[in-house]
Amino acid sequence: MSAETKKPGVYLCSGCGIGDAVPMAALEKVATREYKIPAERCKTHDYLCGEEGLAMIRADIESGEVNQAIIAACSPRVNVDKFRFDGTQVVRANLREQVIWMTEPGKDDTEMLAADYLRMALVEARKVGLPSRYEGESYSERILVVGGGLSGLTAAREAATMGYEVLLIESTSVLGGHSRRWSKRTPHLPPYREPQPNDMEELVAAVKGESRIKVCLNTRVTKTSGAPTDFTVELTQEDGAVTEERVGAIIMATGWRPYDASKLGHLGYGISPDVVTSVQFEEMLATGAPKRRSDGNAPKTVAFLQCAGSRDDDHLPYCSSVCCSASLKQAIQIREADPSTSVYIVYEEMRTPGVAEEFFRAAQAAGVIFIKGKVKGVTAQDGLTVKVDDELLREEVPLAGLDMVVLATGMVPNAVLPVDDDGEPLPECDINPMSPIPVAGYAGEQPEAPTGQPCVTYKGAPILNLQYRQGPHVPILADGFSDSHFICFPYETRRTGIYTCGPVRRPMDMAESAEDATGAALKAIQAVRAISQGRALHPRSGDLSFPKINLNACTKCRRCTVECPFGAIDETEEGYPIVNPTRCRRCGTCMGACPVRTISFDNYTVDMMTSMIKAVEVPDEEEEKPRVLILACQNDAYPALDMAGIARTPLSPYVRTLPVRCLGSVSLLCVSDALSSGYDGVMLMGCKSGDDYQCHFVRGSAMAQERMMKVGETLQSMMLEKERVETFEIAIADAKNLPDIIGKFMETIDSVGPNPFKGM
Amino acid sequence: MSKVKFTYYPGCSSMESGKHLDMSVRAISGRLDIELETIDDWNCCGASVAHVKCGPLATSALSGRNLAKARQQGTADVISPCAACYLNTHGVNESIRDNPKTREEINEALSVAGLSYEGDLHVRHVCEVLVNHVGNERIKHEVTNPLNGLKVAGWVGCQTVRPFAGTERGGNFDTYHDPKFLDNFHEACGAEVLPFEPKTACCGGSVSVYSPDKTLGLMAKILQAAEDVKADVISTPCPLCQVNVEMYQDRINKEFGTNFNIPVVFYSQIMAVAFGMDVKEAALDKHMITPTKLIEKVKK
Amino acid sequence: MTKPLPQTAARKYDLGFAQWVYDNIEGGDRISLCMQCGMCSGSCPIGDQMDNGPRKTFMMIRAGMKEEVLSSSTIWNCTQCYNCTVRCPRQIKVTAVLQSLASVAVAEGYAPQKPTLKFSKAFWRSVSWFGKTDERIVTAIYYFSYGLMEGFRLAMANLPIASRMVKAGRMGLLLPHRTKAAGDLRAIVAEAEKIQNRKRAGS
Amino acid sequence: MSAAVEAAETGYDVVLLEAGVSLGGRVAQLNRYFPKLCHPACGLEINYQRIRNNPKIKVLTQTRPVEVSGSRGAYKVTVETTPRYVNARCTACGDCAKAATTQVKNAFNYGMDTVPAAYLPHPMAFPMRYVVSPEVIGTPEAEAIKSACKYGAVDLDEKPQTFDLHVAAVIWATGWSPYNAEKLESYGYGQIANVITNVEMERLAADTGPTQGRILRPSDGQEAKRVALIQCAGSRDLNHLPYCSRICCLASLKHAAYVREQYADSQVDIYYIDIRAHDKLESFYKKVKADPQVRFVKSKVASITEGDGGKPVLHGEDTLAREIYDRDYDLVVLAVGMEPTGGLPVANSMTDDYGFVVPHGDDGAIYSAGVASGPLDVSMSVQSATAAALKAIQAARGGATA
Repeated sequence: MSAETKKPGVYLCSGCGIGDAVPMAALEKVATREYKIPAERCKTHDYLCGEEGLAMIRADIESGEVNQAIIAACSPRVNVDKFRFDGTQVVRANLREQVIWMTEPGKDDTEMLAADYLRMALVEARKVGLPSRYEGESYSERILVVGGGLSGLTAAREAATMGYEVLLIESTSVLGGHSRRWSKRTPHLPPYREPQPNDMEELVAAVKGESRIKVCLNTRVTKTSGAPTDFTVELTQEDGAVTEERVGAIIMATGWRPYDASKLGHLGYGISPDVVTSVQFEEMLATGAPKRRSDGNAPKTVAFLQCAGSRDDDHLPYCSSVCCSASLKQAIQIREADPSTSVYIVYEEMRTPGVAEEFFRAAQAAGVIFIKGKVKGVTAQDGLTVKVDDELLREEVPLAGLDMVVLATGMVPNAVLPVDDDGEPLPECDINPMSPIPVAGYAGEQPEAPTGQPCVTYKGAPILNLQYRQGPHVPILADGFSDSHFICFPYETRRTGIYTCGPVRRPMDMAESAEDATGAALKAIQAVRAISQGRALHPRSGDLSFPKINLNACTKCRRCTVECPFGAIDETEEGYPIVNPTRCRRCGTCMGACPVRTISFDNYTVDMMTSMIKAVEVPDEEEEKPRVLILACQNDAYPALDMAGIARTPLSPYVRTLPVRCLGSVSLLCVSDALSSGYDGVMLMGCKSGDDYQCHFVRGSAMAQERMMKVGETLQSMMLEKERVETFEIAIADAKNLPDIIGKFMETIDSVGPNPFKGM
Repeated sequence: MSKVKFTYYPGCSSMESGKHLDMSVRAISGRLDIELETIDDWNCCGASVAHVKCGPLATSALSGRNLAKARQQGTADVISPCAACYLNTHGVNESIRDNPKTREEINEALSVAGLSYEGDLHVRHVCEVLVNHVGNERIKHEVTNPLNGLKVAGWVGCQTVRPFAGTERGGNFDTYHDPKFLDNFHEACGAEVLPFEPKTACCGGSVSVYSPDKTLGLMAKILQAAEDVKADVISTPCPLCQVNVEMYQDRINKEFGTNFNIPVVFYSQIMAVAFGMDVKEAALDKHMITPTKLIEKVKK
Repeated sequence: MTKPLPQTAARKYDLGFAQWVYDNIEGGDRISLCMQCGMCSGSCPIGDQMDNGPRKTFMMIRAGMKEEVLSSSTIWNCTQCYNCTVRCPRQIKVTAVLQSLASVAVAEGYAPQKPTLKFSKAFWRSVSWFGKTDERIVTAIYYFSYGLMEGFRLAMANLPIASRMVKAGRMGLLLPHRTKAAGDLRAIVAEAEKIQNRKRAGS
Repeated sequence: MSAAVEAAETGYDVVLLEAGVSLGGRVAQLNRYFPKLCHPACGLEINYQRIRNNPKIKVLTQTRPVEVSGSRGAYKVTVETTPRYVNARCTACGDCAKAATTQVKNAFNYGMDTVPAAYLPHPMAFPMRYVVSPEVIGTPEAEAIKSACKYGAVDLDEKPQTFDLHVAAVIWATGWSPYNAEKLESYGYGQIANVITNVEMERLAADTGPTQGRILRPSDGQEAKRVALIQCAGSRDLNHLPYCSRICCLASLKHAAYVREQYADSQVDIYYIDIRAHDKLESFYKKVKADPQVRFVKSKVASITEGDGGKPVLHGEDTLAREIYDRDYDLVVLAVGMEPTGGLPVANSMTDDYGFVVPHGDDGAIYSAGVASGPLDVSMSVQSATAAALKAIQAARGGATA
């Protein structure tokens, strides 16, 4: 829709007290006089969201008089459904929450604020385009599942049940992974008390019998190129044969491996063949009654040592979650097989969360003895002896005469392929889980920072070997797991169309892995469906716009390719950026990064933003009415401002807020344009950055902060004070703090004085 | 309401230290249409320490004999006003009923006296009967002498409610920590019910009898709480609680430098007075610390 | 059948004692469920006067510490308030367990000169003579069980109480009340003890 | 909400029933999440937007199912609505609230403060629509509220309605309620003012809560600097909730952080049986533990009494020190567990002994998600919701059962 064919209609709502606080006639004049909207297409209604008001708008649209509706009423966050007119572009001006609910009614300043928001909307309407969807050549809806363990098999079966073709890759010669070797599984069905039969054989059979699933054994993915709905994966078989397959989405279910027991010498591994890991013990249980490796006799006294390698700064800093239940299961099994066997579990914290508590009680009832304490050592004297500091008896006791010791070793995620040589690249964890918690202060001396490995890193080759500018690995977060960083969105991934599930994401048991895999299958299906319709995935679900680069103006600075948090932009051999629109999540970080504004979306451009900024009328210096621009993240800071309005929190009428997709999409030009057009200051409000970042586009606010560090030079060249531009981390819950934050900034602006560019 | 017969097990304390409980319970029961038929030639239930010397079976045999005698008199529910007696008798009754081995062994012992018992009686505490069978409305109905202005600290103690009050087999008549039945009784009698935090605090039970040094502090706390709320009387359903806290007050005063002189009475005595009975009927002359304020309320 | 109490174990965490307790003690079957939360010991009105308290006692049982358990003060100081029993999150009959352990301790000769035991013996004298507990006799026997002089001292200490009780009409000076068939009762109890001993011995 | 948006974004029509007045559930009442200490409002906003922008989701608040019949692919769900007394004409202008004179308990803040009888459930409420409290219906005040509305949105004659929905599959995502702390008699909740629950602590720490986010003693508004957090208040207890509620340990670690963030000289004691900081959440435990002003006491508190100055006094046994303690605090927070929402029209065969909905072993299309299915944290709940969404759309598609 070009500017010529646009027929904007302006609809002003005087309801909810807007008409009482602001002269509507003055607003109408802004539209009709300043922006030349024909008077018959500028209407005021006292209940615009009511049936009558909506009917009025609909009538204009149906008559063909209007094809773009500018609604100057409440916040764009509300009444979305009511102001939705199919095929008609809607632009909103927030006169309620962010004008009349936070400023004094009837004042000139209030009127000016309302008028400016209307101007911004009018300019937005003029500049905004109707996004046309990205059209690929063809879309593959086939789903690649990497890993043939419980998680992978479940994901494959669930996706196939939905009618999708699945390609299942397993690096070994059998399906079923670790789980298939379990003699029994921990209970996940009521009454949660007994070890349950292992139903892996059925799952394997179901997958084998499913015609939509193609299984490749002894196969690894050696290269992944392309983008969602059009990935090309290179598969290499054990014998070296290489094939290529096309898939639409990828589920990485590569599972876990037990922690290397040879590092657990302090727990006696290696001193006797009768000190075994829980995985080894499980294999014994699966093939019959456990036997001592030393003499083939059935053990009469067995001790399980929990947290063998887990929760240990020298080994795995995290809790492997499943080991407590796994040991309970094994202990119950031995007691059941031979009630005269003495079984001990030495633990520090018994972690049987949820209904697994029932299983803990079952093990206790079965006569397993629980000893809380730290293991001080394991020796091969008097049979085997475990020395424990029994914290509940408060004495050190030797647990002597043991026939077997089982080390409950932890889970190591297969987020990388373990390799022997040191030549492989070392992936870095993105998140330091030990970043400190905010504390008001200490009564005494400040303690040392908590110990612990800030980041676990594993040497290893990439699993998918992504041919992305951002590197071959699926990003690895805290503790070496390929997890989501978001509590609310466990499938929020940094590589669009690629989902991890099962223990590669977080230590989890069989039941949870199956559930997780089912969820991942849904996300993969969702991805191929949405992408083949040109729609964006979470969090801007449904967005049709995508970045377009005018290569004629490109300087090959590579900022867009480097900064794209999703690895959506690759480079040509000549160094030009190539956008993979189906990898893109539409945050606009590339647009914000580009120094020469060659990147734009149909409905979101630097030009649109700067034009909206400049649409604001900046009063002369003499009027002593400063203007501050707030660039507010659409998801947190902008709603926070709304919340302040809903709570009727008074805020300065001198601020003008422009919502942005993400602070990462803010070009430095927005800031310099604002200052050169007379704004006295610019506040950039984004989400929390750092290890506990909350930006759903990963580094949006961090990028903004970095860029604003550099804005100093620009300001200097403009002879402006650096205090005029500041970034803030604002959450929705900060609504209450906004008066204080904005008030302080206004004071700073007062103290540095008016912008000398005013009126120039 | 027509009269309902119960087989009554008074327990040993009714003979001496807890006479006034027995007397007042008998007095009020008549007015509440409860007929008490005492177990003929009853014996001790084993109380709280018997098992230590002779073990569980011999102890159980004591109650076994009582129950066997009671059963000979009919199928009426067996009730006891004494918490310890109730606990023992109830417990033994249940194990005879539910545990075939115990039933067999006890009957083997009983057979030497030509007795037998199969566990088909129901053993109840008098308070539970007052709550579930009689009800507060009925109690209120009998009040002819409302005890307006009498400040009562209701002290339930332990065994009247624990461990059975909150269970189906205990009649589900109240809770363990903050039961309401005793306050409700007092309220029905027109007395002023005081908030009393140690409502279910322990007086030391039988430990107080043989090692009071360990438990005087417990009793002192209970007395202090009663003094803090300015109680005219402490009222309890438990004979051991009553005797301990009444009898040790002098010694507590000596050890803790306090000056307690707080009468401890039974709820049944309060009811008796509220029902218009005299000092003798309410057995108010049986106290080491005279409950003056309660006696003042007696209808002249 | 019940097994005799096992010999003291040579090493910690020998399960012989624990298993015996689980099988032979009233409420013992749930001891293995103890999760060492401390609710019982914390709920005890005289918990601060117990050497181990019930919670640690349960751990000691599981650690096979027979000697220490049966000679501890914990099992003798239970006031039977049942707070622990009704609050135990694992529904262990704590009170019953402590009582039963005390009788085991007596039977096994671990309980010399314990006040509870003396009291219990005095109690049994009264019961077997008269069929009822006569508080005067129980008290007297109990006090004199400490020896003649000590008995006098203890009795004198309580003399004011006794005289006030007499005055209050709650302690008679006459002969004790008697269960008429006290002989029957003695026979029943004797028979029960016989059965008990048979059980203890038989395996 | 998660199950609904995931199914709808995969292209299926969803009816989302909510018994309360706003979407968002317990999460909307949380101040922050562990371990990131981020605000749930952020994810809530995203999900609200996903729903607003997706015409495939039909939201019905104050609506609960009373009967489910039929079979996989063809269920009839009979639902009942309760009146809000405010219809869709509401603009959320707030004039009705100004006309209300009665104050009613604020359910959003667990009754710790009050709101006018015409109120917005909370600032982020979805739908953004006022509610008239049933307490004032039939009074002149209600009429005044009605006439204050310029948009004819107040409808005092609204009646409960019953109607049927026809669906292919049902997902129970009915969540939980905090265990009734009054049942923990010896803890004195409801009698000792300064003994509160963990869910109340969330509101106390929240800016939109009764104290505007300051952690103050309910009895006198003094700063609560000595704070005890009591774990397993009801959970892991055969007399109450036999299962472990999973989230309470971590929520209490978070509460310790709330207190420590506000007061430099604060002391927080956490009374616990086992600290269940499972998987990667271990690091959160480590970080809180490193603060010398947060102490961990392995003890299930036996009882709480009220000491001088309204200070709650904890009694119990420190099991590692083998020590009986009586310690007083400014504020005690009971980490009460999660109890599944009861009264659902679900066959007994589909629930476990505790009331969690655990369908298994049949070929129906009834599923459960989140805490309705077991004690889960937020992340696991969303994970289970996503899985349930797939199972449900498989039924809608007419796919195989399994």
